[in-house]
Amino acid sequence: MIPVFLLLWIGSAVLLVREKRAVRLIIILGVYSLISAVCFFLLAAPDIAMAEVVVSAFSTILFIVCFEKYYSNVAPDRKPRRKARAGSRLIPLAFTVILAAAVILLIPEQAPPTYLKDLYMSRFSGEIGGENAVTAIYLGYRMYDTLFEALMLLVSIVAVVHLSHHDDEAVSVETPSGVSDSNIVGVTIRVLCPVLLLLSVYLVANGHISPGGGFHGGVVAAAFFVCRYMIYGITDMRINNVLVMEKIVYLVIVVFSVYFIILGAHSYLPIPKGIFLTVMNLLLGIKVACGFFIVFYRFIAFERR
Amino acid sequence: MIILLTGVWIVLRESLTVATAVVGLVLSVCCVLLSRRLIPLAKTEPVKPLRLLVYLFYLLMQIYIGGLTSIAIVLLGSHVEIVEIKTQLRNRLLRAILVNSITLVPGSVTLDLTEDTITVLWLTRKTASSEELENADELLKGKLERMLMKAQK
Amino acid sequence: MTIAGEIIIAAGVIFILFGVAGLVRFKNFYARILVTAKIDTVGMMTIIIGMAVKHGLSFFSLKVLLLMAALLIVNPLASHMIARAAWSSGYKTDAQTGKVKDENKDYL
Amino acid sequence: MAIAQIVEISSIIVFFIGFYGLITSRNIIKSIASITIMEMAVIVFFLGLGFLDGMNPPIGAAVENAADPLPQALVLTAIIIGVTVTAVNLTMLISLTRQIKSTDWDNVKNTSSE
Repeated sequence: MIPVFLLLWIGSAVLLVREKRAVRLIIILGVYSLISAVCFFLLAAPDIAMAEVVVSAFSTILFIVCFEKYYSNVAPDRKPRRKARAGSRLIPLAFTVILAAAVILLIPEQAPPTYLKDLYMSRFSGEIGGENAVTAIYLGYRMYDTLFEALMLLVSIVAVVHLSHHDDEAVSVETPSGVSDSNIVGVTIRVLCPVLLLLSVYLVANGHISPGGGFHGGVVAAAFFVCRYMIYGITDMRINNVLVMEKIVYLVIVVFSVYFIILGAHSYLPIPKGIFLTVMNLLLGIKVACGFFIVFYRFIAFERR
Repeated sequence: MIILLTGVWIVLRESLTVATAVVGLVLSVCCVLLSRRLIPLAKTEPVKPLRLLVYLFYLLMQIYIGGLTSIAIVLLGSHVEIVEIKTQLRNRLLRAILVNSITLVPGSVTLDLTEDTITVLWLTRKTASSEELENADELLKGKLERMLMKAQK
Repeated sequence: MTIAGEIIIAAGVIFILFGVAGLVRFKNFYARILVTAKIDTVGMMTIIIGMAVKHGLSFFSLKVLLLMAALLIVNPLASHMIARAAWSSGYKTDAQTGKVKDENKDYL
Repeated sequence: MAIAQIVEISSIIVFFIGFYGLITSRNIIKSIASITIMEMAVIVFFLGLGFLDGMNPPIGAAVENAADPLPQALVLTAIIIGVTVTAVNLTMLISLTRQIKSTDWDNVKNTSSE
């Protein structure tokens, strides 16, 4: 079963590289991420598959918005592109093939040692609690890289906010790209939104039991705001308090994790271990949700300078 | 709406204990309140839920019939028409359901819904004779709308 | 129980096969969206019902049916919006203009 | 040719397909897309290490023959960061197209040289 999807995966990658037009490129990228999510699932990693599905949906939205924004700027000059000589395709191709062959030869033949895996698998539910080993690891044993990953998220959000200029007054009333809101869409999305919220709470709440966790819940909550945008456009989105909130949540994450993990609070605090995991997941979820909402908002409200 | 959401929560948690039910109830209540606050839903007239269930099963049957017909359309070839049809439904929720079910029933995709006219993209046999256009709305949404009318309180 | 489920899933796959055939056969955008939207929904639904039947009455099949309900709500909404966007942005069908308008070619 | 080898080789192939796309892409969006391809390829490579057929996910303490949770935890953060990096790239692309009115790498070179 796995080789079939891997072939499909390679095929979609080749298709994407050969595609010339930006419109189709974005669609094929969506297909590619979907197939790679299925491959993750087949490689026994449901957590990663779910994160990949949610995230690829989001990045496809960003691509489409970017295409719409820049397409209106780009004067379709379509100046005749110089005919690429046949040779100019071969040299890079040959170069990559040689590189690929070199790397493939370097794959270690024997399987990597698994003592670390057994170590983790045996001890994780005892020490960190919860059944989901993956969450236990990235929230318990490897708390450092989660901290810095959240910091990385914060920094890239700041970068997006900095790079995309827009003046607030100009963004007063802009319904989504001219498709007037036939109330069918409005009503259906209003019916759908609570379910979306419930799903994100479910993902965050038992991230330590079933696959799921802070990240997934956060991105689904961001999808809730995307739906809201579909109905209302950008009329009344106040973004600055979301920015501030994200910073505060990050601070709380740092304090909370430091207090718990480094000071080894497990030993003398009576609260059960699961609580720590859930709270951490919740904080991460809120942070990721704010982060993606800001990115989406900046993308939509990207005004001409 | 809230009962539905608690049902969803129980199915998600895969454990039918009282605790999950209570937690589900609390969570769905605050979910609905939050989404109401963020996306205020215009007041919609009450709807008889039982009638909707019957409508749901009828819709499923209709979809399957439609699925088979559109396979025929795929094989035979088709002619695309844009048709306006009238509707008497007033309740916003029911109109949305009607429009969605028209889109679901193969052979037609709704394009627009103004006060009372629905513009529908309609796939017909090779030649769409004029009389066929007249009774288009009968064909498209006849029974569906009648059932929905009953569902209106 | 499982054999019945398998048969239903096979039927669903055949449905989707027809959908793809329809997609390939029609060049006109509107005909394509009509056919694919329908057959995909019907095909996916059959597969989901097949899976539910295969697993009998358990939380798994309940979850799968939940998925089907979501599909029933979202799929028509998506095809509706796509068709509506095309229609409102002036994409003429070949019935009206005989051939797809050239400025649309630039998009696709 | 254990299943792990197949997964690793195919992920390396896809990595270099993305690499090729990055080199030869004239359209900026295509290079951003090929970066995403390379990320996914690396992630599949990570998951492919030490993967035996019929492994089931590491959920639940007592699951036997569990897949290795360590790379999965590592990779989970990588995906989220991948998207945010793409978002930053796209923002830069939009600001770029404001100046040079085209999404072609060649035009970018001309303007900078003036």
